[in-house]
Amino acid sequence: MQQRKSVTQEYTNSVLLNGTLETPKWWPYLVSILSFFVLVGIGLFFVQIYYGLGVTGLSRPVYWGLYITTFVFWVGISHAGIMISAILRLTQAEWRRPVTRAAEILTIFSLLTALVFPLIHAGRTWRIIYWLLPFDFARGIWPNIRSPLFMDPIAIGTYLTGSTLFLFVALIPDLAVLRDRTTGLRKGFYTILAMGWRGNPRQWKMQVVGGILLSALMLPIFVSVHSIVSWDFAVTIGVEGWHSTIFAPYFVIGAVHSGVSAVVTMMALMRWGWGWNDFIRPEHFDALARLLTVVATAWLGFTFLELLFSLYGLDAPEIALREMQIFQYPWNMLFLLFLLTGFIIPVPMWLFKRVRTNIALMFWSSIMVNIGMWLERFLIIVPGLSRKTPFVFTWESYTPSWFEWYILFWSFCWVTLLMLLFSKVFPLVPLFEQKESEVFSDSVKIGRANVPTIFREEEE
Amino acid sequence: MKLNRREFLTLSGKSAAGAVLFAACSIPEKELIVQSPVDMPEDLVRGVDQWYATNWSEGAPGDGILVRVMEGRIKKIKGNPDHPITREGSRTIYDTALQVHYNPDRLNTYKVRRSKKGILSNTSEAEANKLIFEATKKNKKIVIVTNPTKSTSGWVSKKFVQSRGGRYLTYDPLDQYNLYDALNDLFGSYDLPIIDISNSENVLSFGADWIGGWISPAHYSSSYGKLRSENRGFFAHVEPRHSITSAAADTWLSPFPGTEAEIALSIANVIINEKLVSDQQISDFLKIFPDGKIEYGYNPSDVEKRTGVSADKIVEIARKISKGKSVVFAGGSTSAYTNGKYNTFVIYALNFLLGSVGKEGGIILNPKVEVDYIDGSNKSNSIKDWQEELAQWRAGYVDTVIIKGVDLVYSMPNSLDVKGALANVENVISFGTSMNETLEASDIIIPETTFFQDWGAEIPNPLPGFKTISLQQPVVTKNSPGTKSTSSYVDKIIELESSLGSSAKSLVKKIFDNEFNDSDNGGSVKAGDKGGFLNGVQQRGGFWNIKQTSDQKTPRLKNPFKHSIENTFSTTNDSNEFHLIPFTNYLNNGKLANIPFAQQIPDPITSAAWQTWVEINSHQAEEMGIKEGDIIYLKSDAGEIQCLAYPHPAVQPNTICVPTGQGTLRGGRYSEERGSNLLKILSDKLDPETGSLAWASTKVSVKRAGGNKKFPKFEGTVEAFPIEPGFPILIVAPGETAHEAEKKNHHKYQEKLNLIEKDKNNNHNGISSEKN
Amino acid sequence: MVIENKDRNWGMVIDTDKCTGCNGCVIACQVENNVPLNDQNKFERGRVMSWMRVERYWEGEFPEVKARFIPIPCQHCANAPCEPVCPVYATYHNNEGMNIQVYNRCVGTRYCANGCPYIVRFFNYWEPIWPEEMRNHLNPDVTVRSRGIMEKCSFCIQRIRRGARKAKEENRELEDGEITTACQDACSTQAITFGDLNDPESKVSKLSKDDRSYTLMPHLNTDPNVIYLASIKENKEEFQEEKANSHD
Amino acid sequence: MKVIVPIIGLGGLSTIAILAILFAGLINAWLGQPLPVLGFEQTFDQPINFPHTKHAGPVTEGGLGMDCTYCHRTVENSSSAHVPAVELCASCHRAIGSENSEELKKLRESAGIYSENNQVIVDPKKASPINWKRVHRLPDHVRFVHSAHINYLTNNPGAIKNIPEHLNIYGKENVLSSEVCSTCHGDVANMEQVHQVEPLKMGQCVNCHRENGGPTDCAACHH
Repeated sequence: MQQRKSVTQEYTNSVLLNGTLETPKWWPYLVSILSFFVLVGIGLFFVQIYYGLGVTGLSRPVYWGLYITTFVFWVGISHAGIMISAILRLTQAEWRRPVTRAAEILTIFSLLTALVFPLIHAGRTWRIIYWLLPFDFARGIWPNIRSPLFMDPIAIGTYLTGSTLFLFVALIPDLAVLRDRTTGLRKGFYTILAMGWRGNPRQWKMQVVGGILLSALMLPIFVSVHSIVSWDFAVTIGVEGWHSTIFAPYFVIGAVHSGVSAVVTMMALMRWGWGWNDFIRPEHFDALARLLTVVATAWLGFTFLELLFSLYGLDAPEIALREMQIFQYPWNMLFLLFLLTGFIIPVPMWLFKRVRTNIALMFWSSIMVNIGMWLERFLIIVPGLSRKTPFVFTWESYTPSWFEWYILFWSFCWVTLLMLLFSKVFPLVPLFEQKESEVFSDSVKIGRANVPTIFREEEE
Repeated sequence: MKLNRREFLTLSGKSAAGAVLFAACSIPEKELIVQSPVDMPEDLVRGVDQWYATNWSEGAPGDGILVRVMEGRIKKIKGNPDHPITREGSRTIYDTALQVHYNPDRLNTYKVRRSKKGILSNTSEAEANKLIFEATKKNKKIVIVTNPTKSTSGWVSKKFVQSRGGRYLTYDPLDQYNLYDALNDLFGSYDLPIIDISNSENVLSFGADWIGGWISPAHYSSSYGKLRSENRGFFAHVEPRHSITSAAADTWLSPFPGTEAEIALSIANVIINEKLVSDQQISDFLKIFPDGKIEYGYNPSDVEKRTGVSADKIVEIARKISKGKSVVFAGGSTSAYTNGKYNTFVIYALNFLLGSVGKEGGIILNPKVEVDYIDGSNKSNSIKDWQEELAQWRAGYVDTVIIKGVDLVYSMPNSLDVKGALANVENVISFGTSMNETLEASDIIIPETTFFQDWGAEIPNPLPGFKTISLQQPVVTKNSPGTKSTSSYVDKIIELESSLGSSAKSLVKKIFDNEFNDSDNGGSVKAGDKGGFLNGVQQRGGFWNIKQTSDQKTPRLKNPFKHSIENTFSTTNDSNEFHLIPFTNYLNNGKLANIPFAQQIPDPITSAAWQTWVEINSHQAEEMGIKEGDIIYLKSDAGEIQCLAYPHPAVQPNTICVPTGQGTLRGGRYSEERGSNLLKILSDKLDPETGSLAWASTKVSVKRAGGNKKFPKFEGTVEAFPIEPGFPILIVAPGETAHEAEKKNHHKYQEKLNLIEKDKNNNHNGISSEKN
Repeated sequence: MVIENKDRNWGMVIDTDKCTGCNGCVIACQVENNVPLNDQNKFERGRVMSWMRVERYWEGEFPEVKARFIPIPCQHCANAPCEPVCPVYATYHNNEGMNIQVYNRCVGTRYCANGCPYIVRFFNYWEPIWPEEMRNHLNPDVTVRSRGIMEKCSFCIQRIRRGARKAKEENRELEDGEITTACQDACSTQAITFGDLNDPESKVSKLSKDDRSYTLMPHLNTDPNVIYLASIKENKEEFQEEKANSHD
Repeated sequence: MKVIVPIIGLGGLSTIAILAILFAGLINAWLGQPLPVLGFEQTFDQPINFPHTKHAGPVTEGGLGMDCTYCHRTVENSSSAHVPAVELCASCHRAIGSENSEELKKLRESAGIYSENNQVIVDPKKASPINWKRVHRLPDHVRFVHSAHINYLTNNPGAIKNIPEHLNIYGKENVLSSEVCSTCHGDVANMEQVHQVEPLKMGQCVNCHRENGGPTDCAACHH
């Protein structure tokens, strides 16, 4: 079913390692520009620490704003890795092969970024040890395990550890390839990381089994991470629009929606940046878009369910909040934009194969989804806070300051920079998976056409 | 490192504060410097607080306050529950005095202007003293100007000008001149009577924001608390502005400005026609009026047309106040129209109709208190006096003017041109704790001590019905942290004229020594000797004798009015003309404008702070296209200012209310370039009877300047919705429990919510009837 | 020991019928508890900090209009929604019925502020600015909070500690009414009463059983220790009419 | 080779992990008991080298055996112990003590005492305070009250720690206020230069409160 040009192993090696063993012309420029932006962002963070959170646009009662929105957004993006890698690996979806590595590192880097945001958000970042580390010998006070904010770092930390292991296991064969093609210090580095990979059948078996086991282990974590993030909101009885029981699955499906879209964006960039046209092919976009269509529709269902649940109670403040969120300026504009970009524009587009296989269109539609998904989080967090209780002396609206916008921009720069640096050290597309699929593939003559096929040994 | 005592105190202050400031981190930014002081004053024990009883003569005259002193610094102020004026009451601005004392912009150097056109420059105390001594020699013509006060400083001022053959004047912006005058006609005394609200059953007040800021808010607001206890008394308030007094009233009537007397007469009319009170009282009342009757045309329905107040309400109030102990009084804007005195007179006269003069729960006349070494006047000089006085200054007939406690340049209307007058006076000597416009226009500036550092005694105004002397004593030393080289006004004047005594402390001592000699039974302090007596007075914050009450039995009842007087407004010849009702808020007519604590207390009604705003009716604002925060120009015949609009529902159409106090040009970081000075655009209309400024008789035109600023207010900006009707302020009817009221509200609320359900029910009638 | 073993339950009763909205409590609280100055920027940005706030509500249309006031301090809920969400236990309930905020523990996640339905928690967006001179009037009994932490009404815990210590040193029980909060001291009309709700004889527990008593947002089941007494509608006749209407 | 490479890899990783844990432990230990670095010096050269040994030391060892509360007067009824005023020192040292002692000269200078024509004159105007350096310091978010602690310890001598040898308070029901200071301050009477002997960190406070049934409510000290 998948049309492809047959490629030799040598060709695979030479092309897919072009980012690692050679340096693309644009790479140094882009990395330096991004480094500059990232350093400015870090500097601004210290400015914020020095002066206090007054530099943001937050007020009373809108205590959470862009930072938490972005935190949830990046946790959402992180669901890409597991969705693509683990689920597709377990279901043996063949088209996953070039996608997995990118998805996994996107998971890791977006998680790293997400973890930074609560620190940026906290009023006293330097006291974070009270929060993140459950050790306190001097005072005899432990963190509050009832608090979802305490569960957050634990869930994300577990997810991060698991994802890193998962990535590492999948990297080992490729590291051996690199080890054999480098010299000097670099060789030493790859030698240590490759852990003596020789490619013998026992090692292959262990690698495959390890990968599958980790995939299976990661699935519950994948569900729990965003559920816990959703509890950050769901447990607060004081905020209308937050305390919904449907939040956990709603957040998870939303995360998958945004994560898979982010993978599409990244694949398009990889194809354009490194010229891996033979490996990242339109049919992969096609497959991802089909998956997205399903996920997006499920997500839309949850969106309406959430609305429905909140309105069903006929709770006046809740109704008033929804009224504001959907009909009042400027929230109505944001809500419209959110629906348009999150579903109404991209999903009908994906119904057409010509769109699905058009990489530019897929790129833009996936970006659109992520704008929508970011807005979704924003629309959950901010209107609820600005219209929280019936006290008239407390209601303030919220306009993010340029400071917060920059930190948001910084996070994108930071993730991109990490990816580019990663690409210089490790291959972004798994070589061994590519070769494996090459080995499995053949063409079967059906009628007059030669149809490419995958042969796989039956499981015993 | 050698330190003298003063530097030590400053230093230890720094270190303590430094350590306090970095509190949130476990490592203090600076090591606490442990000083071992040279000697050990008793109030310098660390961690032990002392409460001293004293009195804030300028900010809250007459109120007894308690000051908490810790480590030689002032920490907190509260009302003195022992003091007969304050009782359990308090004034919102008490705590702002801390920042009068610890103001970063406080004056601490003598300044002098060497030639009339020169600039002010710092100088030494010795040089300044020499110059002052020169300027106040025996042959000089001297005028002293202070805020209205009846205290030792008033006595000193008066005696000093007497010794030099000069004059002593007082000035107060938004004064109550007409009130004193009218009361003098009625009761034969310039001493204000006290209104016994706490024992009253029905209270009707006109114009005076007596809970917020009129004359003695600490006393009256505590009385309000008692009025609202057990036998909840009825309270109606008539004022064009919705002040907190209006908000507290059971019935608020908003008349057209200047028509308050008509409402009072209409109420009288109802009472007389329906014969609700005894004939004796009616004839007492009618005696006041020419021909023994009030003019015709005061039946409520006629009055409704002229005043905008509903006739039903007038009748209702008339019936209510004619039963039980009632009191009627007026002040504030009511007595500040061109017919202000007439208004005030007529309204107070109602008390004769109700028979509540000199009775519990009515108006209680105060005794005339004559105390040696305490003098002065609570009644400020009228604008007419001032016009004459300033003419003298301008003509150069005055050599030296000494100004204390009042910012003349800031607070006098444009028409008087004080600045020009001051320029023609050879020596202008000003006392002040921080810079202001008058000090800026002076030749010699003397940094003044605050009341925390000085001795004094004062007679409260009004007295609580018996003789009372409030004591002011130093609670921190002259050179305590936060102040440098300041001098007390009284001491300085005594320095210039040694025949007055030796120091403020000696004067106060003499006052209370005399009291000890005369003290009979009923005095608040009992002691065996003078020393013990003064100690007792210092502990209690004053001396009072509940037996020394007024012996005045027959009121004077002098009526200067032959016929009713109408208010006349200034005009701007503009179609968009509004009545302007100025009011005093926490800034105390600009006196506290450089106090951040005072600036940032949200105004109760608008919740605005830090700005000059215009309260305008929300419907009218909508018609005119004015939104909250719009910059608007107010233009009167005397000038123009810029303010921010705040539309709210409780303003009478065609009336705007603007607070005073902002727009002080000098005064430091907290007040400069902030808001506008309303006092400057007040028209120079006078009450022809008394010659006092009719400060509520100005009309202004309102024009949008274009442009909108974020309105600095505490209130939220997002539109509110209620969870339930009656939330969060539950209102119950007398006798109803909160639970019942909640249930009732809930019922209403459900009805509202079930609207959707009801629509459904209308379509399926069968189901709905079953449900119900 | 500073605290007596006796379990107290500090509570406050606020009579909205007596409240005039004069803001005396607001400023008294600010001075007592070293609450930072609110400059104009804080008003414009909606970041005003006042542990006690007086809310004003409009009722009706001109001329039958009325401003009603209600002072709102921290409600010290027995079942406080702010407590379980704090990741570091910077806010918790103590055995005196108070909701405590520990400044040195707080990391500033502002989660508690989201949890609080009464919005009585305040965040220090900036380092508080106290000019050198004004530091002199800071209350040494109360920590001056730095930027980045939450703060709120503490029921003037420093006064409770001071009073309890004094009673202990004098070897006697704390008397009812001996400890007053700053807002209570500043209230001219005696609308605020403070005391031990566990002591059936105390003034505050008697008032809390008044017919007019209610708590804010009972539907959230927060069980506040601040109890309000309802305002009284003056017009009896009107009320009776309404009552008659509501029963059909 | 097959075996060595993974061993090196894993070994490196675990070494890093162990080092990280050790480092974290070190940080925690430092926070728990600050070492005398970074401004945590536990003793200082005072402006006047005041010998506690001479004043408060037991008579048997050549001291005067003065009671702590003679100078630290407010310790029993105030939150702070109070450093004595110069006038208190001067009240004795106007006459007592060698005329040539360097330290006493400094003291007399501070107190405004000088001799003129063989007459001792005290001039308060020339007096100036002494800037002692603080040795025992608590962070400012802690409200430590001396009086309450003295009160408890004098009635419960069992809770006193670091009891100096020369004090015989075992088995007593009530002790003097000056006999309980050692719990936090050590045996000051035998220190040539006063130094901090206890960490005085929160852990110590909390432990002691737990042992003695003191309040462990955060708001007991932090408000």
